[in-house]
Amino acid sequence: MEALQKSAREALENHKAKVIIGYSEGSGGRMRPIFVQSPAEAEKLTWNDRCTQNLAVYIAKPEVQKLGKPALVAPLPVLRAVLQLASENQIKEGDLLVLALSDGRVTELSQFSEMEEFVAKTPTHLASKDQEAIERLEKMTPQERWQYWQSELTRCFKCYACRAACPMCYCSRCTVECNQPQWIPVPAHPLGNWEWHLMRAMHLAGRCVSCGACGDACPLDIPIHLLTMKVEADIHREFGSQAGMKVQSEHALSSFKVQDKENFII
Amino acid sequence: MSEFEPKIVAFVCNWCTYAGADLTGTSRIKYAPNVRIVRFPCTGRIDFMLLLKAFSQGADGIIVSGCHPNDCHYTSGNFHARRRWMAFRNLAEFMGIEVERIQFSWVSAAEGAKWADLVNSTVNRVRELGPYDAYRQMAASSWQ
Amino acid sequence: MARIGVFVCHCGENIGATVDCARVAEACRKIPGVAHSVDYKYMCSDPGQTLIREAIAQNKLTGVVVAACSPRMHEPTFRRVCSESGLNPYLCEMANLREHCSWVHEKSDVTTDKAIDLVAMLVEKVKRNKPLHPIKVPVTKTALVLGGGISGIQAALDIANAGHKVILVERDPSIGGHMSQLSETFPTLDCSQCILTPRMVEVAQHPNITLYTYSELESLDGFIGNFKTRIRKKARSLDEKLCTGCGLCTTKCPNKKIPSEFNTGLGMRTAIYVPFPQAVPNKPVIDREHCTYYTKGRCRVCEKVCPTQAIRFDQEDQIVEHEVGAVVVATGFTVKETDFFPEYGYGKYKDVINGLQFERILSASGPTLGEVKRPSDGRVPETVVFIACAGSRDPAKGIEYCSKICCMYTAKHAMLYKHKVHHGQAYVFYMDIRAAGKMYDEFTRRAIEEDHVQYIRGRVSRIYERNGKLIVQGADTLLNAMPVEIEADLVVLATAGVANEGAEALAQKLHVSYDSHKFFVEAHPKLRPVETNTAGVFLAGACQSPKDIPESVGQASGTAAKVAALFSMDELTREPVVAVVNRTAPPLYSTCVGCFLCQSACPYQAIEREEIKNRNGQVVKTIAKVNPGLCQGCGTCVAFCRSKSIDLQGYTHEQVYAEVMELLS
Amino acid sequence: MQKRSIRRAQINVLLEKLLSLHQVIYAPQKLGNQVDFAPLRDLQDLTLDHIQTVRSAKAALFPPVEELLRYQRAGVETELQDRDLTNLAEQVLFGTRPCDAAAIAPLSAVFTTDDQDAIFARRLERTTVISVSCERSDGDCFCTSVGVGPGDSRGSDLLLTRLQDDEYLAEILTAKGEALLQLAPELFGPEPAESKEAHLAKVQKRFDWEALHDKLAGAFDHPFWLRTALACLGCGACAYVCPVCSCFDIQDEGSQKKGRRLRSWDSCGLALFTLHASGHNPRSIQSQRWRQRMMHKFSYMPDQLQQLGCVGCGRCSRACPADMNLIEQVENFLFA
Amino acid sequence: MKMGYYPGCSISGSSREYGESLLAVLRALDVELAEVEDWNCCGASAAHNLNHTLSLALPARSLALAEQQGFQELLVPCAACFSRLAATRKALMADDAKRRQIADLVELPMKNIPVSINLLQLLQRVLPENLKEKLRAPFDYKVACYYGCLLVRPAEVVEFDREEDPEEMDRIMEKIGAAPLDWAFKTECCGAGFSVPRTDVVGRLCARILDDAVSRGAEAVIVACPMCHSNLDMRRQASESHSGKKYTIPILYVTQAIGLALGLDAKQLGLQRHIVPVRLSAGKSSQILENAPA
Repeated sequence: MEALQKSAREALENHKAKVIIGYSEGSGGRMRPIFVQSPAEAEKLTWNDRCTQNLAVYIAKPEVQKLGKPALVAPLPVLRAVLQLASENQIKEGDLLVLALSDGRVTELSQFSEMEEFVAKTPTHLASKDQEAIERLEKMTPQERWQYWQSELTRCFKCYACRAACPMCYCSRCTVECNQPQWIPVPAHPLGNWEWHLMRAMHLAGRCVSCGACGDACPLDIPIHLLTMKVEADIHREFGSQAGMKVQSEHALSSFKVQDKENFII
Repeated sequence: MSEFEPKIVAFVCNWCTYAGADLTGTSRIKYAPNVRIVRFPCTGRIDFMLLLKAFSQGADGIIVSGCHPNDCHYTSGNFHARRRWMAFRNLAEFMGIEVERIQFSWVSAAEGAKWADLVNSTVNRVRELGPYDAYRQMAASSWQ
Repeated sequence: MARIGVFVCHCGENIGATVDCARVAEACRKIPGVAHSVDYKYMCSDPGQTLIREAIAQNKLTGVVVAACSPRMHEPTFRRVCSESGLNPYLCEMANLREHCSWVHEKSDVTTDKAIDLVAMLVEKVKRNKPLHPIKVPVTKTALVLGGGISGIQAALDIANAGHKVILVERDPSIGGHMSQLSETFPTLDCSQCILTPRMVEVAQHPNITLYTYSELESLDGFIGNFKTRIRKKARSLDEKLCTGCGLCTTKCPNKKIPSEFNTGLGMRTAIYVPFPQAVPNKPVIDREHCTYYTKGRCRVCEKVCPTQAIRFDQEDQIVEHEVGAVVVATGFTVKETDFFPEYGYGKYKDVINGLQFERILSASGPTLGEVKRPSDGRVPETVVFIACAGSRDPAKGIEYCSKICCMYTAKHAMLYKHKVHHGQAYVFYMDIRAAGKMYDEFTRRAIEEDHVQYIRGRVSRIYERNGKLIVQGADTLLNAMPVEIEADLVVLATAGVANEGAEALAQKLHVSYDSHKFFVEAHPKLRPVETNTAGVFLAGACQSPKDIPESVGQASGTAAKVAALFSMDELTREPVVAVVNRTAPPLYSTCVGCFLCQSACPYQAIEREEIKNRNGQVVKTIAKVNPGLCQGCGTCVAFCRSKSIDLQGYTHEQVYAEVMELLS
Repeated sequence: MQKRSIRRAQINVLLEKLLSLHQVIYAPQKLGNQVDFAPLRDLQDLTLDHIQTVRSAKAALFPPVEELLRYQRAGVETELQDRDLTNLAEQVLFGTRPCDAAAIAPLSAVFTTDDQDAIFARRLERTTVISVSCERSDGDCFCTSVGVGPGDSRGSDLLLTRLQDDEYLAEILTAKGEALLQLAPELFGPEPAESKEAHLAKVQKRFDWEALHDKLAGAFDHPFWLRTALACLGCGACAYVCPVCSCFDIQDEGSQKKGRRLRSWDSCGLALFTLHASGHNPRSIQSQRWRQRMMHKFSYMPDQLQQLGCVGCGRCSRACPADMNLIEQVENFLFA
Repeated sequence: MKMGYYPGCSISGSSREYGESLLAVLRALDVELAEVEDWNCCGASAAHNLNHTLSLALPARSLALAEQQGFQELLVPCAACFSRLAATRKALMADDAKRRQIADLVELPMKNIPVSINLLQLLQRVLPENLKEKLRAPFDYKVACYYGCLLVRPAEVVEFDREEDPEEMDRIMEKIGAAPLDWAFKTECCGAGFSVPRTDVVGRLCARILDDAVSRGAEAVIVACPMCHSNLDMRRQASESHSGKKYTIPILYVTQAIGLALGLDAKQLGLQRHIVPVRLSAGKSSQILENAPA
């Protein structure tokens, strides 16, 4: 904690960053993203297991951009999101600084290559509860899975907190907002919810850094993060690529190998 | 009550499967009339959302077909499509969609007979599976 | 409000006998937006076309659906009809009632219902069609010809003689190809070199032809009329301008035991070599793999003896770039080696050779100077067995096709052998004698009847060596599959003609399709035999499938005519089925967020970056932009774009969405 | 108004009776780790041991998706069919907190001022509200700051307040409440001696809403908004859990053959909400949308509808993925 | 995990010496085998001519038993049995419906059918790199390796070695110090099942094989198939009466040759059971190797 505050203070004092985007203790036991602009405020920064928001989501926000060069307090998923955003041309080298967190240590990273090295040596497996949840669903019969997701997704009221919390959902126009044609029904009825969540997962295929922020953001506790995590895990298994590991990487779905598996095609 | 006749929508590429289906016609090979072909330039153009739309509109089965690997008129559209299908199919399966109602295939312009077989086998399989009531009910419940 | 016209064609009985066309027309009349719907016997006939023209004028139609045969057949016809009637041709679509409906289903209400669905679907599409205008692109009037065999030579000469520039690229040190290796040619038995060499010289001297030998295609980008090509000139290790072709170096080179490629390994060459005496250009190359200087670091004899100091050991590969408007692919073929045949000894018997090797044995300039001697011991073979269809037409060997040239050259081989070894006995094992061609059948008859070559209809199951003889075991199917065993001195396998090494990689560089045997695929087997599916890339000769000389030359000239026709225009028009990135009002400018993941999905490198600047000239956004000249309209980017910011003209989101929704509503 | 008592077990009997009359009962139930309103099928599922449900009960009056009309093509004509209001079920909202019940007034004001929304009005007419006073509160509750209280009876037809272990005070507040009593008078006991005040949650007053209202009037261009909305992600979670938020979108669904018009929830927090067809967005950044939310609730609604747009339930604070706590926001604003 | 062992009927009868030598050699090489319990006839030579389903069901039962007994691989030394078992596995693994049908028929579940390997495949794997060091004496003879028709064919089933001119047995012979010959009849037909009904045919075919081997100087023909052995050894008289020549060349199983080189006892290797006497012993050039165990 002190190390984090110290790094943040130094970054501001040495003008390496204008704002530190980090976590602070919020209300009701919740964590709150904060935007530290003066060294004195750095003492509010903290870091614990409850910090589930993916702070990379703020990079694209115009108001935040106006504050100047940010330094992101970055547990692994945030760091991976940064790299994935870079690979999708959303940020450039030098646009931001990262205060990477691991094992209670804080590492200041400014070059993408440093971030790549950092990510490469940190394990990227899913949280065991998510892994178990996916496996439990995989073991179900298709009918049970259908029932499960029907009952979960029917509850959705389409507040789009999942989209808002996801650093990779940075489109200026989401498909759900296209109305010529209206691909996805706008109302939160079963079909509209189903198509929205399926589409969201597909659009994150090969791009999801598996941070779980979408599921945590859901006010109704719908485990939608399992969808994107599952797609991402499948892609990793089938095609070998993983989102948010390298800036110069071929995106899983816009590249291919001639020998890709095709056992489902006759 | 008449026997269930599945509705099948086929999304096919222009250069191989559409032409292959043309050859089926030229060869006068008969197949089940349950299928409706939607023509695309390339399997690479086929949006997975269209598959969902087809199910939501009451399709009981879907065929997606294009050029064999390395035969794509556009060199690699089918390779991209193949990855997209793989991801889509896995996700759909994970969400409990009856993926056996979706048949992915490669049918070349020379495979008129394969096209007929593909349609017939898909129609037969979907006929055995019965109407896709689960999906239809979801769509219908959105209309209450 | 749309005013769509529906025109249902009976195609005589073809559609009319199975589909109730009147009911289709009637049903379509009820579709909202359909202003006119009729059926007619033959829509593609003159009266049928007139019917459409009049309806467009009278009903002020805004779109047309012709429900007839496959659009792959008559779409151009009906689009032209619309165009002549003042309707943009891209406002016309075809519903495929023949190939996809009447021909594949029985006559029934269900079939007619399907026909109605197919038309209704296209009506919904055409309502959303937008007028499109062909794209015009300029033409660079220089042709790139790949391959300096007879096909490439012919194509290059024809194009050059039509007044256009040609760049001819040959992988080997000399042009000439397989034809330069042949002895005599069927059916006239004139000497191959004698008729080829003048053409080779003509190429070298033609003012319109730039010749790159010992060179390979590095890359080809761009599109018809506007290709950019990079050619790798492999290092010859000598200064071609200084070299006079005196040949002193090749005689002095101490490394003389390298199997000669030109002589199919039956003769030897030096490390610095000219592949054959009539080579064009007549300038040697150093084979760095075998040259003592390159392998051991000393020698340099050639450098010492060269009177013009032309040797350049430190020469490096050079990349030259050219802009060309058309590409002729004439990279030829190769034949299977004898080691491909387990039953014939996996290549372990020296006296089992392939046809090309026998050509060299027969050739006056070959390793035996035209005397028929067998490779193992140089004896004149008394009994020679020729096996046709070695590999060809053999699904078990993975080669189902007929290699086409073998029947003729086998007859020639047997005939020439008999001419040279009068007392010798020639046997030919064959499956069928395929001698279709001018004077071809007469030729094979002559071999049988005048030269007494013994033809045995059957296959050879095994060859083994015994006491210096090759025991050829086979069966004569005309004698009730009676086993035949011949003690031969030499066996010549007419091995299958197969695609050249590297054909696959080349096809990928050129973006042309290839079949399962790696032969390049023409745009249409009958109607567009010299074009490929990549506009501006044409095929000549055996790279498409095995061909004999007359056919290769004919196709090469056909290709040249296509290129000349292309070059007769200063600009050409292209189908406007291309992708477009949307533009919206500020402050968004486009819904594209510039992730550029579409860039790697595009097979044509057609997606560029466009910087959007505000009035002060500051870059506010970088978005994707499709180069319509490069885009071929596959739409892979379209399905890939998450924000639906790219659309494909002719297959827009709105169009395909409407088709699907209509189909099931 | 009359006061009676009722025992916990008798409440269940009353609900059973209502269920047997085919009334739909929306009641708090445990769903996973959350407590939320849902149609009650089994009394076992019912829970009253919670501070606040995730969502408010407004969906019972203003559903997330509501069909307004249908159309069908007949020949060349198109037939329109208005929503059939005769088959809307009689429904009971049970277990609403006093703040939820208090929210019905501002919600109604939106739908019934000037023009009557027929569907909303009919739903309201067929709804009976049985609230349960709050015994506990948490740090997110601030009803007392906006003029509501943990035992407030506004908007309820019947208000239950727990006195002893299983004894409740039942305040019969309206004719609908009276009807409930008449449905099963035997279930109710006499008025208890004890008053409810001692049993209500103590909710600290955190701010003065009138001061807030007054300060907002001149605060449209205040730099505060930009600063405090930095963390706002721009989702609609706060609006969708809010008992008062009533913004909606109108969507047509269907083909040229048949279709329908739907009203569905929308939120001023979403960028699309104010996006013009031209591409211009008058609220181009999130702070403007956040300001709109505050302004609408605490300034525009009181001014135009004479209703405060907030009842202090604290749901928005609990639901916000970025922990934009409303009390803190207001306090900071008043301090700024 | 021990390797499964499917002996087949020949090894239990007419070719006992094959089984004996096999077990002796493998024991010497520390390779353990476990016989599949309750195995049955593979149906070779007859079943697939009569009834396709039967021809699959017969081997399938033994394979299913092997699967049930936990084997993942089976050594099938008889080339004919090997061919049937391998072909059955291939057919059933490629066709789910067929597999279900046959499973119903044999009343045993089949999911992951064990892979059958022939003797050459096993030896390729288990002969140690330093085999030469373990030899008591080199088997220093000129040998003609005779593979017969089924050991490496059909190629798509066996997927091992070159189908027309196989080499693995030759390599094994080299390892024990023999000099394998290049000869013409490695995979030529020996007459196989005609051994009994048409000895004249077998005689004619075997004579050709023996002729070629002898004329190239072979001192022994090496086989890995009981049928090949029977025809070349037991039907020697028929061969001789066909060609009018005398052949003294002995026919040895691969395992017998290896056994001799390893210094195993002739009796252990069943050499006494041959019709054509075997008068060979390892180390004829009297190089008994010092490093070898006695």
